[in-house]
Amino acid sequence: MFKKILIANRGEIAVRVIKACQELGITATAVYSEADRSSLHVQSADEAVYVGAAPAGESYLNIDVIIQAAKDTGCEAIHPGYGFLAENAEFVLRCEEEGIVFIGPNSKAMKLVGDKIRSRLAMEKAGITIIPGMKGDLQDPSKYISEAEIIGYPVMVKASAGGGGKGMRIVYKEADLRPALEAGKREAKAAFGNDSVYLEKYIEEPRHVEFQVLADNFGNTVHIFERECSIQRRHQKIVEESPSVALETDLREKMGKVACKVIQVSGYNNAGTVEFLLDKDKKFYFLEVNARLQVEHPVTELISGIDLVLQQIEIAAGKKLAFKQKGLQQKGHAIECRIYAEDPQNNFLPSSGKVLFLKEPSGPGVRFDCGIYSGCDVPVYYDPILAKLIVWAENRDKACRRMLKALADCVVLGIKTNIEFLKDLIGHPRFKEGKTTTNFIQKNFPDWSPPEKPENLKELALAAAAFNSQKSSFQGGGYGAEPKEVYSPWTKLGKWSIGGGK
Amino acid sequence: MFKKILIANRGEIAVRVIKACQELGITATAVYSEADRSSLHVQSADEAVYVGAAPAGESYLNIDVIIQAAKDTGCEAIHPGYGFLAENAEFVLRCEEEGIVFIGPNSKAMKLVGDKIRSRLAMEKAGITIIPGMKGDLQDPSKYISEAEIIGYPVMVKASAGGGGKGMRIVYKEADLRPALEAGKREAKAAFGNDSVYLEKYIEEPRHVEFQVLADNFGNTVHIFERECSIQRRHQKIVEESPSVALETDLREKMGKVACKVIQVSGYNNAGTVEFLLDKDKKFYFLEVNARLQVEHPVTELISGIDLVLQQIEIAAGKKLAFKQKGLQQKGHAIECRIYAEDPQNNFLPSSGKVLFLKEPSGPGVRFDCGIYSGCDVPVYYDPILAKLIVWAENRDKACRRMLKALADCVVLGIKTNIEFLKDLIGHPRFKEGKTTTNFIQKNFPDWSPPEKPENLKELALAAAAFNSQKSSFQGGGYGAEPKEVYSPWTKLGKWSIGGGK
Amino acid sequence: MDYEFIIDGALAEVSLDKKEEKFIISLGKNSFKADICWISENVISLLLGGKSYCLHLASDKKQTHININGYYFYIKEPSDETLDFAGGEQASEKDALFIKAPMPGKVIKIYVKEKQDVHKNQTLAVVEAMKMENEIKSSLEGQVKKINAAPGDLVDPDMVLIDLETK
Amino acid sequence: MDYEFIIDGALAEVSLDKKEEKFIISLGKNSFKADICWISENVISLLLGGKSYCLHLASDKKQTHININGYYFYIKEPSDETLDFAGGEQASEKDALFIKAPMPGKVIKIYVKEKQDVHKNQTLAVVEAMKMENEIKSSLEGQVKKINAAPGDLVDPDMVLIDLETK
Repeated sequence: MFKKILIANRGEIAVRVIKACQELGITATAVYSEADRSSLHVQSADEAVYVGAAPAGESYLNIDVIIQAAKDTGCEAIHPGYGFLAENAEFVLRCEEEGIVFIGPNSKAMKLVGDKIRSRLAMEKAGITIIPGMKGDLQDPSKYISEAEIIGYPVMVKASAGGGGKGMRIVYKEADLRPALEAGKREAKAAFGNDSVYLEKYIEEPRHVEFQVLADNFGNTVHIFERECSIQRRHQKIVEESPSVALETDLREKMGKVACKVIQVSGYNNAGTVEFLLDKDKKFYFLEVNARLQVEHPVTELISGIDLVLQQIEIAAGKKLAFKQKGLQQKGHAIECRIYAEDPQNNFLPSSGKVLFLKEPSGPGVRFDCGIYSGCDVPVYYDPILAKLIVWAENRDKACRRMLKALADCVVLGIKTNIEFLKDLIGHPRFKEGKTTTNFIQKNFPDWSPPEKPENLKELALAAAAFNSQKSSFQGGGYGAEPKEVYSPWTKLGKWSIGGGK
Repeated sequence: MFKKILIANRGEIAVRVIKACQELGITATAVYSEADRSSLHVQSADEAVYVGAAPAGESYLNIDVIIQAAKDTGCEAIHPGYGFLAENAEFVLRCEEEGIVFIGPNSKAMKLVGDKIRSRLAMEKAGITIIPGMKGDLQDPSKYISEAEIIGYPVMVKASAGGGGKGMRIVYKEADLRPALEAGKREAKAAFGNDSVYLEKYIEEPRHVEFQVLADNFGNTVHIFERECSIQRRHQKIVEESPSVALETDLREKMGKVACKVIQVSGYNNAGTVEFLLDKDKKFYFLEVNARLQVEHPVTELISGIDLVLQQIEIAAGKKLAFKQKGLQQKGHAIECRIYAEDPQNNFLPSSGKVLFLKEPSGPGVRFDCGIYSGCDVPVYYDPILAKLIVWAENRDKACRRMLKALADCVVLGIKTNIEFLKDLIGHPRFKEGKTTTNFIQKNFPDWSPPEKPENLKELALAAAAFNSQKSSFQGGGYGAEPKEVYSPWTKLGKWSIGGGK
Repeated sequence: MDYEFIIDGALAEVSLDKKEEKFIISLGKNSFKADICWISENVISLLLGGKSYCLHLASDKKQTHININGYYFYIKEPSDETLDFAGGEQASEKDALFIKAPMPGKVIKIYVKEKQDVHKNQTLAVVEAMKMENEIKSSLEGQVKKINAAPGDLVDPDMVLIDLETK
Repeated sequence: MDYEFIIDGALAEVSLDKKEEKFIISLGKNSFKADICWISENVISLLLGGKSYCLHLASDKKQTHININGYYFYIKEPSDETLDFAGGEQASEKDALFIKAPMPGKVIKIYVKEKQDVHKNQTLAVVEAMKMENEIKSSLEGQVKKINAAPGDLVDPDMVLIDLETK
């Protein structure tokens, strides 16, 4: 087993991986940019290395600096989290060259699945159903126009190098294609350092169903069932769950087998996710492989009892999978909600700034993977994901109730978040019925505004503001102490003496 | 289903039950004594009723006041938690008379299992092996002496009315019997309002293994496997786990069947626990039935996926059990550590006062059932349990690692706790080997003192005290703001005008 | 004690009186007796007619943020600026001439030049924050008077990126 | 800046100097350069030679409570009282004459009367806290001088319950 691992990421996923390392007795080395000195992942880690200025390109995306940090601190392996360098084949290759274990797939498989066009070709050849899409060269803009003609509108512009909705655009007519390509390329460049994009047929009202897969270095491959991630806004997943209400045992087995085949065809090892679109007639199309730990991995952990980060580390350390497909079980129901720093009332635009107060939800069956704390700054530079709220319960109905209670218990003051929106979403009758297709939000929340607030609560809010003012007055404008507080923790201890005398 | 439930308890268990009610959409009504106005359970509840002065006898143990509170607020049911009135047959009878559903067993079963002597007789008659012990009358002190002769020393003094180690004494010779009886009676009176005690044979170095049982109102009984609770100090459980390392499948099935039989013989319904002693030769003896939700119930919830509080409420509401014995499964390994307000360096004496700071542990597989918060007061009047830390992992070894990490992540400043002791305990080689008998602490920690602190951390602690002093100086003795804090949340908003003018 | 606040864009009055360890809260015709306990700097426990409310609150320069039972409220102190909005239409038309970023972020592209004519809904600039690009459009027909930002600049929602003028 | 503290019953000196945004911490011969960040009122993040430490701290009237990596430290300011203990044996024998409760709690029983002779290890009183009874024993032979508490009283560890005198 490794003695020391560098975590090349920030936020909640860095904290999650750091905890996993520490449980295993592995020293966890964090990296941080100028904007992140006071971030939670730096506090959680055993070691921390400064890697550059705030923009990701100068720190978290800077391969040379990350590699140097690993070498300087004697890390034997690097866990990339998701985003940043997680799916950068060049980085994986560099790790291989430097003799540092990359906790993820080998560079060859990464390169193949990372190139959406090559991987689609490989899958087609292996007899796996894919969505009709372009296969040709990517340089000439005019070629996109003719490809779109062949595929038939609507088409989707997608980034070759990454996922997460970055760089995606739906185009309904030729006139909109060029601006969509430009914007997509720009976003792709910013997110993945690679501006290549491609086109595919846009399937309307499908479900997004993906399979979690583990493959060790000895050719053993298992899938750990599906996650349904149909609830998306701007092609960004918001809510994920397992099991999917759309899958019967037979279809699950069939799709799981195809997912394992995709992984084997790709020569892929470590943890990965095979994404499918499932249409109304329950036909499924291979979309792509996400060659990383997914944001939504906890959903799978809760229904299977398998710790995916632990598995990633053990596989990377050369261990064989300790279980077989038959031994795996999907139990109960898990749902994840992503808590984003965004303002649903201001067109879901990002909301950065100071978190004045955070109350973390907790309780039986509640997990909160969190990257923030009361008083922290949310910088403008990085992904708006603040935390993930994941619940498990015996069945979907109970999981929904648990999620609603946990969302109400999760309080973030100071910046805007999507928590109120999520409450409306999980509480929506169509969600309860499982009518979750990828256009769910567009259809059911075309123009969301916060629910009418009960008048009595509004009155209490005003009373609270008055108490607050009153308190300030009593305290002469300084920090208020509770009425019960007899002594201030800040007034005591440690007299100083000038000049070094005793 | 009920619309409103009164929770006749305080602390972490009240918070746990309140959350369960709220998830079900049931209004949760808390009760609070004079010492508990600012306690967490009052904040968590939907309603709160003042029930009297701080001493439990004048509030939480006052049957009339609790019943009146339920009637005044229109509660259809009362959940008693553990301790206080949870196993008081008189209270259960009163609820039945008043037409309030008691969420627990019926009064007849409660009376039977609550009377350790009658229940032992009933079990003996039903062919269930019990520990040799007294059967006779309890009034005359001299009878205890002759009973002890018959049983043979060492004998154990136990409270007839309750559990949790309250009123328990081991007596090795006749001379010590009378003082032990007196002390036992006093403690039993204080804890349960009933001073009757009895004697039984003291079995040395056994394991304490108990079975969780659920029985609905239609005669259906299932057990949800065992918990091993051998790690005790002063007959008070500290660490509990499931599965027990001492049980093989055959023995588990056998004991589980006996546990169900005990419940059926007793005419018991709702959730209960059947306690056994397991000796070195794997012979097991029925000890008693705990007619309540146990402190350690989360251990069972984590390995089985069954929410016991939810089951309690559904059974009390007249629902049939939704599962059968065959459908239940014990998965992975769960361990619970009880966080007590006590000072291990001051003979484990209770430690009350103000919690200056609390950091709750969290992460995958970590559950923290907590009754305190940063700034709360821990009163001298009630049980010293502050919180319970429960972890789940794929196997016992991983669960131990996870527990060690979570204990290190759990910070309580201001009052003393047993956290450091628990870390030493879980990390002890004999614990890892599963050599957990009830004398584990006596044997392995006869005289515990905190581990040697690393010299470099001591230096950092001194540095921290210096930073703290420096900060106070900068701030002129007031509350310190972080260097980054530009504005105080207390200086703004709400000018007041005297005399009601605009 | 009387207080005035702005909530949901409207002025509201609250008055607090202390009576036998409890507070009388008066809002217009309504009046409640509340048992109030400050739990910490950011948490108030309030018992009101048997009901228990847990209020979370925090203030920054602009407002007090309050959460009750999962609902969010934003309360400001009345000030000259906030009272200004009573001016109505004129103010909002005037505002449309000052093009600001919708959120803090980095300017990616400026599509227009000074003196250039712009039509309604024309994209003027792109600002990126948290890896999301957002187009800033003109809400009226006019001409670019002045450009105050360049690609690469970090901007705040208070900063005017582009000054327009009506023709 | 120099500071003096009592840790583990011993006097220790620390000195802090600021240099290029970092702190130089000096303890005796040892000296470290640390990057310090106050995370909140109770949390300090400290980077020291590449290692990351998260320090939790809080102070009450008596001491500062500090937790680092799960270890607890209690640090006091030097005072006349704390320096007194250097007096040694005499002080501790004197202390034995003042019988105090080991923890805050309620007096359940007083077993002795004024003027009564007591022997070493004799149980003098029982104090209960959090449902645990604790016997208070004499650590010397002597006589009861004065009894300051009665059953039912709530007592603090600072309060003298019984004054003894040596014979």
